[in-house]
Amino acid sequence: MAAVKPMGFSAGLSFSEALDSEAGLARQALYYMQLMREVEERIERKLYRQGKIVGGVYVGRGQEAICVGAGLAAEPDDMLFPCHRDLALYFIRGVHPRQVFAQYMGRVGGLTRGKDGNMHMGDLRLRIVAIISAMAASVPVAAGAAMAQKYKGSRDVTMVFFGDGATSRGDWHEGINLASVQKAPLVLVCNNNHYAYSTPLDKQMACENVADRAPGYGIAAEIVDGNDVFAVHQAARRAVRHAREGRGPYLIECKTFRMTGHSAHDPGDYVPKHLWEEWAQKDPIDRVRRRMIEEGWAVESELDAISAGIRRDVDAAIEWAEASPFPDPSELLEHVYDPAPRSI
Amino acid sequence: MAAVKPMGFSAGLSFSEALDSEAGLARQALYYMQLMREVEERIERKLYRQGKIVGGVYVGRGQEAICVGAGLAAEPDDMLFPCHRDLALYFIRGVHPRQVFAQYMGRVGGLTRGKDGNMHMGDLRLRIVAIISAMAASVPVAAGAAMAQKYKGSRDVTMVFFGDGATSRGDWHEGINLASVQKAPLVLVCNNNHYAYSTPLDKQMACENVADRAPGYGIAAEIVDGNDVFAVHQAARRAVRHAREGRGPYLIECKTFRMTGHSAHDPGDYVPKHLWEEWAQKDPIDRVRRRMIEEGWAVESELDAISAGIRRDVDAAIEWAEASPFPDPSELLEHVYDPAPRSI
Amino acid sequence: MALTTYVEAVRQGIWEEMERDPDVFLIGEDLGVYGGAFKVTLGMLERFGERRVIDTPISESAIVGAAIGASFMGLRPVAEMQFADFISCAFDQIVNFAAKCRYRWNAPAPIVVRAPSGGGIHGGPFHSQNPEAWFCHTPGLKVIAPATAYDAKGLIKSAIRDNDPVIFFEHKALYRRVKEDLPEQEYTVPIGKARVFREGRDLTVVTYGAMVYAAEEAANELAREGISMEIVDLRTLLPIDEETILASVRKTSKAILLHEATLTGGIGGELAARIAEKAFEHLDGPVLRIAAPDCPVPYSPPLEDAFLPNARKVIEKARWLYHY
Amino acid sequence: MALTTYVEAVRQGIWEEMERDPDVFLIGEDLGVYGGAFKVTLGMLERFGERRVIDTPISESAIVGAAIGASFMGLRPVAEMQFADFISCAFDQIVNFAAKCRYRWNAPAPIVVRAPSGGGIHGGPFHSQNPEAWFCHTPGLKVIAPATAYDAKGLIKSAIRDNDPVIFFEHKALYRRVKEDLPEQEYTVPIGKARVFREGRDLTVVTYGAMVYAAEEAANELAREGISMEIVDLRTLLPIDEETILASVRKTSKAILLHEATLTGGIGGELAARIAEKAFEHLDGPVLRIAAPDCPVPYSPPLEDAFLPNARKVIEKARWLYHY
Ligand SMILES: Cc1ncc(C[n+]2csc(CCOP(=O)(O)OP(=O)(O)O)c2C)c(N)n1
Ligand SMILES: Cc1ncc(C[n+]2csc(CCOP(=O)(O)OP(=O)(O)O)c2C)c(N)n1
Ligand SMILES: [Mg+2]
Ligand SMILES: [Mg+2]
Repeated sequence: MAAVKPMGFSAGLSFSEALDSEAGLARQALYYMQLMREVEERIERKLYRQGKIVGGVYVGRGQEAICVGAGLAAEPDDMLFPCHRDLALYFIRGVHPRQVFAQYMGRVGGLTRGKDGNMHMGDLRLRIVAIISAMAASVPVAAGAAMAQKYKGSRDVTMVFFGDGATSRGDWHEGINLASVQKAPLVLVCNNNHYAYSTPLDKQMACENVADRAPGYGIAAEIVDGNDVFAVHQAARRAVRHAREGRGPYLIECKTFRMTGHSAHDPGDYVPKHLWEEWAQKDPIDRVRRRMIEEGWAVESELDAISAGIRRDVDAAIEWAEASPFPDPSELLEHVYDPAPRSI
Repeated sequence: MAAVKPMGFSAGLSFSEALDSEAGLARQALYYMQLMREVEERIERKLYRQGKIVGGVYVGRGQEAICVGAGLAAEPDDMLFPCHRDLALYFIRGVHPRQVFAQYMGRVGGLTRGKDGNMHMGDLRLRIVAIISAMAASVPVAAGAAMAQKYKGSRDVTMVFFGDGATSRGDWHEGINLASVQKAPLVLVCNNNHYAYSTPLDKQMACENVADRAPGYGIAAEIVDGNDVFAVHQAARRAVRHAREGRGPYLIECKTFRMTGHSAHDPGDYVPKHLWEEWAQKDPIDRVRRRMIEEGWAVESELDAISAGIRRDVDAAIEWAEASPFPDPSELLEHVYDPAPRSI
Repeated sequence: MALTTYVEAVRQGIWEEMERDPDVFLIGEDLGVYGGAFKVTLGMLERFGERRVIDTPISESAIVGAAIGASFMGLRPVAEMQFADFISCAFDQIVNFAAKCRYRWNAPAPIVVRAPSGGGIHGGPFHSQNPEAWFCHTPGLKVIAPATAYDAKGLIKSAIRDNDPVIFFEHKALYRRVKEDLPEQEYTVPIGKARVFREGRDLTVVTYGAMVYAAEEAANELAREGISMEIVDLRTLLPIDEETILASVRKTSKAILLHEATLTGGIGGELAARIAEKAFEHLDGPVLRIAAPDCPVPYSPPLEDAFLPNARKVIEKARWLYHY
Repeated sequence: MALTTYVEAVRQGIWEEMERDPDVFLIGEDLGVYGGAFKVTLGMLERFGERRVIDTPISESAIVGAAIGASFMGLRPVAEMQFADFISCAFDQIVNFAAKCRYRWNAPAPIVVRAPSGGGIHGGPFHSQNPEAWFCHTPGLKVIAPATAYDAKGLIKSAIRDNDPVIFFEHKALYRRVKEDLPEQEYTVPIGKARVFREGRDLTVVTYGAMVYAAEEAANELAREGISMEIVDLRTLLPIDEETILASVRKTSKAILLHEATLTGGIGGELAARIAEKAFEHLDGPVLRIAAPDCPVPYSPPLEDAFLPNARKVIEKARWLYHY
């Protein structure tokens, strides 16, 4: 599989290693996971508290392995449908952190020029569909994108991300069922972080795993450790291959934990303390880092340099975003409709 | 289990036998199945063609064992949510055939006084909820009724009917999932007649059985021969017991076949001929009748007399319905809102 | 020359677009072998194959959702709701997603959602509704409701070519009742343009869909009494062709808004508001509305007859307004 | 005496009804331990237990459907949509089922669906909408949108006791901004009655929800210029209290309809139509509407500020109309 061509925002990072080697994957994965964590920490713990973020803030802390592991298994022409804790997908597709900061701050430098906010962003040219706020509404849409890929006879696939909570929505059911009947090349990536907002799994579903629903749709599925970026990536590769081969949808359930409240205004104090502690041990970034050093793929100082590079990039990105202007009120009514309808 | 107290429209029929004996069940089941068949035949093959039916006509020919077998397993206080091929449920609850004819003809003698038509009827006093036209929309509503039964600490259960096609709707998924998480006493009866309108099963779902979806909700399920009223009834008894004992929802998938087009205006010519022929052999009424005679539970002349009684009852019912007036236009705006709001 | 029915006109329009553009495809329930509940897509499976005529499970939300997703990939999906009444099952996908994509992130969602609507067929509360007002209150959508076979064909073609999401209401009672001579050559009808269906001097009725014919019947009757009623057929309900409406009302000085949908919150209110603001100085009488009363669509004929607006009701109000 | 916020008023109203009637229960997402996204149900789990405070999966359609089913059994469900924007996911259950049950088969469905709505909190296109007009076009529903803490409490209590399905919009921007002295004793506010929020002579503004305060601010400013503006707060949007509206307009002869929802197809149209028909002879100027423009609710502050109607916009139009 060809490696995704990443941006490599930090000048110090080289992406020469292919994803096919574990060492190569580790490097890329660590980079994107760290970048995601750094950007989200700044947003949640700094900019939000400084009142610079316009709306709500939802982060994927502790879950970075999922979007990174899966996202790196997609090729540039594959369609991505991120959910609200999948920031790294944007970076993998070449969105610059400064655009993300500007997005959160409602500036024209954001992907939506201030029309929408925070993680509600997308760009069809990058083949990323903007989040649909209604949980699981993206699943039928992704099914349609996958059906279109098949319609056109392309070998592309579509990857859609969602949480455990989204699986209770009717759209989730309708979308997967349609995709399956149509044998559409759809990869379904569930981040099962055990909570939907304050609601624990046992109040959301009476089966043990989200993957237990796969047989009801006649689709392939597997369960992976969502905090292990290697495991997620390998599962995603299997899933992508399956979909690309025309064998229909494939569901990956990634077991993980949300290491924050639901959003920046939620302390998450309904979560039993011991769960925080247990899952803190499984931090996906620490794990990759440790493994890289153990395996001799990198030395500590090298990794520290990468982290430092990310921090510098992020500093600069924030500066750029803060300098990006707010949209002019005259833009308010732009793009409600096509300004120049196709001549008919 | 106490026998349901039926109306016995035909004077000639005695319901002294309890449902607990197979012979007793056979008698009651045969009666309701034949009554349903006779009423629907008159509607579809006579009155509709005579232009006396106001709207569309959907019948349950060949599927009568399902609503009869399951309906006879419910007690009078249990809630029923029929679907559009479950006419006998109304008879079991004491609705008179003349009310059904009047309903189809849009007369005031119908259950809805002409406000709604055909099988879209219900009566809360009889604990039958009117059909909701959007397929599967009844499932969350039935879940709520079952939750209320539990809320009140009663031992009642709710039984909801739907077809294979309905299982593709988001509401089906949401309703079962909620009922299961809430361990609500909900019995789900699926008539899998292999078609939704013109759409065969393999275009609706990629799993083999509707029941394959049950594990995804953590609910009990079984598959039965839907043309065998004894099998359906026993399954329904198990389901009702399960629900009454507080063990949550129970799904019964009844394999059957729609022995008509989707509705009276659909010849159903998309159905391969051999399927009609195969399933005609399995007619649920013939089967009970044959068994009763074989087992010596009844002699032919006795059964013929019952059939004749039904025909007479139905003749009279049609006459009554045709004499029932159309609603007066002055009723148009009645019952949009509560005319006498509870004083507050 | 053979007359073309309204239903056949829609069918021809879709057919021609399918021939013209390989990216146009159909998605919905029972479209293929069965040809759709109203036979609008009859024969299309044979001509265009399963790839382009997709029969789905009963999943309105997924039908619309998938259409949106496919539209992002450059396809031109034409989705069918079996009855307009079931569009409420796909409501979120339409109003919260399709309508906002272009605005939010500059992603056009050029889908068409076809919805057979309207009463007069004894369909009862679940098979007779006219839900267009919900969508007219949803910026980002276009809403169409043709009254004639000519417009039905020309507008479905424009809808398929349009770069924004279009909700296309086809009135069931017109499907086989309306028959017209259609041009041999290809044509389209522009979205967003109303049409003066009948010229008149004394008062204006603004309407659309099946009610155009109620207005016409009334106009014929009124003409005998010397009352000359102009009829504006909106054709497109969103965006509203305010210009044509105001021009007519400024000319006649009197306005009646007529629709089959229920009164309160219906499109008549929107039109009345625009007239009461922008043609205020020209008004020689109250702005009147004629619509179904505020209740579900009843099943039984005497109730449905009482429910539906008709020529008689138009004549009464028009007479009153004429003499005002 | 301590002032009560709008959010606390809703909470008190629900609490009192839960105490009064054991058949009242709550169903929705994150109501229990978390107390609801806006903390309206805080403490209710502790007081009333899991049986009566039901946290559900993310299933808006099932929440409303289950509420309807429970209402058939004699219960009084109060369902919460986490944001009004997600009510579109439950749309079919509300408009096609709940609204029609009484009419179709005489089965009342006394549910309350609470929906925190409105902008001004930088929520963007998915967390700021005012979808009330859709429901006002649905006979069989009642629709409520209180502006004051007093009304919020009194109306939620009436809604819970009402025998018809009620959609209850709570304006998020008012939750913590509005604070009032509330009576010690129990009270309810009748559904279907508007209120003259401020008396005036020269023109009438009919509005509701957060816009009542924009109107008030404008009225204060205009008063300094000698323009006396009456403000009618609808409180209930369906059924509409036509009498109070018409009485005010007949008195002042000039009407402005003001709402935060987008213009086209909004409730302003309905009100304008009623005024243009029934107070026509009393009008001394065009009927004006002030509403958000026809686009999704944007996120970035300069855009949202430009989007939302406000006192300044009211002042401008009111001045113009006054001098008309
Ligand atoms: C249809 C709908 N209802 C409610 C919400 C509000 N909401 C936003 S995120 C969320 C929880 C989502 O849980 P899950 O899918 O598990 O994702 P997670 O946040 O845990 O990653 C809720 C209830 C929503 N966005 N959409
Ligand atoms: C949401 C919705 N979409 C479409 C329809 C139109 N419709 C009525 S019955 C039917 C087929 C139902 O199939 P199934 O559930 O298998 O029941 P069956 O008729 O086979 O008993 C369809 C598509 C509907 N009633 N509701
Ligand atoms: Mg989760
Ligand atoms: Mg079926």
